[in-house]
Order: sequence, then structure tokens, then C-alpha cells
Amino acid sequence: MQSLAFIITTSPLDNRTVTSINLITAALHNNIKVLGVFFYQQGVCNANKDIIIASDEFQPLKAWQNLQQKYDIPLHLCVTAGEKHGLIVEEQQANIDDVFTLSGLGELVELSIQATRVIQL
Amino acid sequence: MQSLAFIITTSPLDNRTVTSINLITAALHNNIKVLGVFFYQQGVCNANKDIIIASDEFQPLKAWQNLQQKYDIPLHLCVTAGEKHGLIVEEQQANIDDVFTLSGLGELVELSIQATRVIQL
Amino acid sequence: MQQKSLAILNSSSSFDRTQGRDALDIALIFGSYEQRVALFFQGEGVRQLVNRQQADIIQAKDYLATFSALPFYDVEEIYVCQHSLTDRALTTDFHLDNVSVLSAGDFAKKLQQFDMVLRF
Amino acid sequence: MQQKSLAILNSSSSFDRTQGRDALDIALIFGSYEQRVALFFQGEGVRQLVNRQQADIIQAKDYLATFSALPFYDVEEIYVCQHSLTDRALTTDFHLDNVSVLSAGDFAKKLQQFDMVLRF
Amino acid sequence: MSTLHLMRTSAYQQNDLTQCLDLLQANDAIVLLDDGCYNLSHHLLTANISNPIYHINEHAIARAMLDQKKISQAITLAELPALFFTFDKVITWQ
Amino acid sequence: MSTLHLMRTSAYQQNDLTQCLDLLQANDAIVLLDDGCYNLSHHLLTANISNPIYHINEHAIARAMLDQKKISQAITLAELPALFFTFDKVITWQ
Repeated sequence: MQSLAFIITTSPLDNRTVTSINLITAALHNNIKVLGVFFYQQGVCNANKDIIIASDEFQPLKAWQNLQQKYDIPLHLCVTAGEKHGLIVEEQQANIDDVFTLSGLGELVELSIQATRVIQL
Repeated sequence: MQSLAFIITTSPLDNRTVTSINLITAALHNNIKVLGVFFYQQGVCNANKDIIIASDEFQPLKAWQNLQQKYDIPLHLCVTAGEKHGLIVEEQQANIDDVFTLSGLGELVELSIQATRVIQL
Repeated sequence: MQQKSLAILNSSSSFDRTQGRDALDIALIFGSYEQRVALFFQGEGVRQLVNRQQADIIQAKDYLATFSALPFYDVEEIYVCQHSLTDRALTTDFHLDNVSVLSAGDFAKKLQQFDMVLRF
Repeated sequence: MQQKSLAILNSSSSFDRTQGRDALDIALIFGSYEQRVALFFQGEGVRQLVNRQQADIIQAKDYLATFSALPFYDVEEIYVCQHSLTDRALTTDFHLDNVSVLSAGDFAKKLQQFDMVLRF
Repeated sequence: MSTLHLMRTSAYQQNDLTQCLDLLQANDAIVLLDDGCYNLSHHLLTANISNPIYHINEHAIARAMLDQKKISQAITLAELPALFFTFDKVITWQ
Repeated sequence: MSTLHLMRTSAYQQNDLTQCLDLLQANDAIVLLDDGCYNLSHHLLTANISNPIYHINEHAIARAMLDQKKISQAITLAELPALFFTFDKVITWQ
């Protein structure tokens, strides 16, 4: 079965992240297996549960939560990037939403090997 | 007396922020009055006290602390930008270091009017 | 209150990244403090003025609609670089009425008249 | 373990932003998992190979020095685009020995040989 | 071998498209998405490219960009995932 | 009126320098700092610019960039703040 893995590097404030979320959703609607999403670089900020965005605007965290809960897709947060962006305190998920999993870069290798295609966004 | 105000928009992980800190320090060494530093856009992430950077590397937060404590320079964190970047919870400084002050954009107007030159970095 | 005139030089496109919105917030606050503020559009920044953009299709905030509120903050000066428009095969079909189209030379000279320039 | 060959296409300069370092971390981890990894340098990315850079002068992390550790992770293939060098008036005076300089055409063809490309 | 190039930036602003074209092989295709849709009018694409070009229709419409020179095939974002598998790999330019 | 232009990006990568030059007036000057130092070899600067050009020496040395065409005056970062006041305003390109 054909499968995808995604790498997200864009900020949750960037409209390109909306594109990425819609693209992943479209893959799922087309019955393409999504093995996981790996958040790297500034992309880790998508996991910050304290981000406040006006209520009439797109809520990226809610969209990630929906994806994870509806389709059971692993959302891997790169630990090193998370530390560099101040999201992790004493190896605990400080202000990271529960739908995200702390993972090492090794997880990206596993995803890459298993997925038919890896899409960097 | 000639004075400067600075606007910082770059991430603490970006080497351009080292440049900015060194430039502000150079101004002070040249006896130029620095009225304040206003952190805007991604620049607000400089105030995140949970950022972990390897100990053999430049520590931007420590450098900002030194500037503030040694020269008593106001470090203004834009509240709206802080909220968008997940640094403020229920109007409190959640993971913001104490040397930063929460300020509205109006503070930037005041600084701009008072300073001889405004430098955006 | 003292006066310092501000030119905001917009050089970023409409929706990717947040430059346009962040610049607009600055324009509005300086306007509300009764400072002279002008918006300049150069390079990809001219995209922000193009008519018939539809932010809702890509679930983006339609901050461009707020441009029409600028006169209420006494932000009346909007300048666009003709050279940047021509480069992009864009016309002067804008979503705002009061845009002054200036040649590259006049655009540069107009910018010089301001005390302070912020670029987004 | 299954194999998937990875090409990392480096297109960012040495120090501003963190692209070069973040790409290197990926190269090292794929190498340590015994995947075939190659580094490609194109555009401003070729700056990362230039000899006699001095990160310490600007208080930057000298991650470029770590390039010399790549063979220990079995990352042996390093390709640079001659066209990008020529554009920038750069020579082949690199801080690494095992860099293959390829014409734009050969560079593109070499990249095609890999299963997966990440660009930084 | 074939590559699908996802172009997310404007050639009026930065040089990703130039570099992408340097790598373009006979069986490759380009998809314009996000600000990449501004390239619909750019001379780098309107001249001399024989490879298939696609653009995400909703991204172009949001930006009031028309494909006036008819160089590109409009697709929806929903059609993009299937395209990933008709090429050997995907490179993102952003 | 005069403007000091702080150029922090490379013209090999994006078009800030082109836009800056479009605005350049007779009494203006340009300072190359950070990745802007890569412009020391760029044809946009090595040809036809009569305005003063400065570059931050430590930023150029860190990048192994030499001013081979002698188009620019090397200054230290410590010398830059004083320059801010010898022009009417400062525009940053980044």
C-alpha cells in the first residue's frame, strides 16, 4: 500500500502551514496511508499549546488535534528542535499539546524508510 | 543627546541576532544613549527562558540579561506578538524571562518619537 | 505630542509569512498616535494591493480588507512603485481607491521625505 | 534494515539562519542508521564549503568543522555544482578534501540517483 | 527517474525557481503552490519549459493570479497527493 | 536628505539589493553586514555604484569574503553606530 510521511518546518502563523494541513487531510480522504508527521526546525512551534490566535482565524493546533484524533496519525516533535525553541523543560513536554509525541531524529529515519514518499513542507 | 531605539525581529537561533546584540553593545560603549529595544514578530522568542542552547555556544538570553542589567535598558516585548508565539498565558509572562517587559505597540511609537534614530534588525 | 513621520515599506507578498499584517498593525498604531504614516509598496509588496484577492479560499485572515480603514486612522498616503508593477505584468486594478502610482524615481524621492522607514 | 538513499540539497549560506546545521544533523542521523547519504551544494549553499571561514569571529557555532567527521558516519559523497561556484566567482578551495565538482548537468543527473531529497 | 518539484516561492523574490530549473530533467514536472503561483507570469516559466507545469487552483485564485499564457494545468490541492506517486521522488522548494 | 542602507541579505539569493539600488539617492550609502557581505563580489555592486559602500570587516572575514574589486571600505561593527547619525535615516534590508 502506498504511504506518505510529512516533514513540517513552517511556523503555525504561516499560511503555508494551512496548505500542509489541507494536503495531509486530502491524502487521507484519498485513502492514502499517512505514516506520520515529523515536526522539525520552526515547525515544532505548531505544538505550542499557549499560542493565541484570534478566534475568527484558522487555528492550526486545533487542526493538528483533529488530524491526530480522527485518523490516529503520529505527530512527532523533534526533541532537539523542541529544546532549541523553548518547548521542553527538564525533558518534559512543557507547553506542548498532548497530541504530539517527543521523538528523536531517528524517528524521521524510520518514517523515511517506511514511507513510499516523504514530503518536506 | 543623540539616542537610538532598536527593533528586533530575528529569532534567537539566528546569527543575525548576535550581530544585533553586538551592535547595541557597541553603541553603549560609544556613549550613545539606547532608549530601548522593542521585540516584534519572531524577535519575541528572544525572551523565552526555556530555550536550551548547547553550553559552548552563544547564549542570546544571557546577553540580553547582561545588557539590561549593566546598562538598565528597557527590553520591551510586544504583547500581541508574544501571544501569537505562545509566550503569554492569561496575560501573565508565562515563560518570559524577568528582564523583559510586556509592552503594547504604543511603546514602539513612544520610542520612535524620542529616539534620534530607530534601527530595525 | 512630538511628530515623527513614518514610511512603511512593504516588500512582502500578501499571504505567506505574516509581514503584511505585522506592517499594517504598525501603521494603525502610529496613525492612532497621530503620527504621519504612509504605506509604500515595492517588489513583491505590490501584490498586497491587487484587486480580487480572496483570502478566505486559503483560510487566511483577510487583513487586506482593513486597508480601507486606514483613512479613519488618518493614514491617507499610499504609494506604489510603477516599476515593480510593470515587472510583474500587473495593472493599477487595486482594491483601494487612493493609491498613488509613482515612477521608480519619484517613489524613491517620496520615501526620502519621511523621518523614519520600517520595512516588512 | 531497509535502505533508502538520501540526498541533502544544501542551498543556504553558512551562518545566517540555521539551515546548514539542521541539514547536517539529518545527514549524521541517516548515516548512523546506515542509510546512503550524500550532500549536494547548490546556489548559496556552496558557501558552506569555502575554505578559511571563521565562525568564531561572529560567535557562531563552527558546525562546518563537523563536515570532516562525515566519513565516520559513512557519508562519503559530497557534490557541488560548478555553475553555482562560477556564478559567485568562487574557486574549488574547500575546507574538505573529498568534494566532487560537477557540471550543472551532471549535478542534476547525480541527484536523480537518490530515492529521496531533502532541501535546506 | 523522475522528480516532482513543489515550488512554494516566487521567482520575483528569490532564486529557488532558477535553481529548480537547473535540476529539471526530461521526465520531471513542477507544481506551483502557495506563493509559487506568482510564477505563472514569470518569464522563466512562460518561455522554453516543455515539462508539465501544474498549479493549485485555489492558491492562484486567492492571489488573483491568472494563467494568462496557458502554461500550466490547474489542479486542486486534493488532487496533489496522487501525483506524488506518479513520480519517483518529490523535492520541495521553499 | 540621506539614507544609510543596512544590507543583510545576499543578492545571489534574493532581490533586496536590487530594490535597495532602485531607491538609492545621491547622498545615500550602503553598509554590508551579515550575509550582505556576499554582495562584495556581486556585479550589482561592482559596477556603476558611485555611492559609498561599507562592509563590516568581521562579518566578511568570518565568511572568507574578500573585497577583491576594492569597492567597499571595511569598518568594524563598533564603528557602525556613529554612522547612523551622519545620515538622516536608516533602512534595513533583511
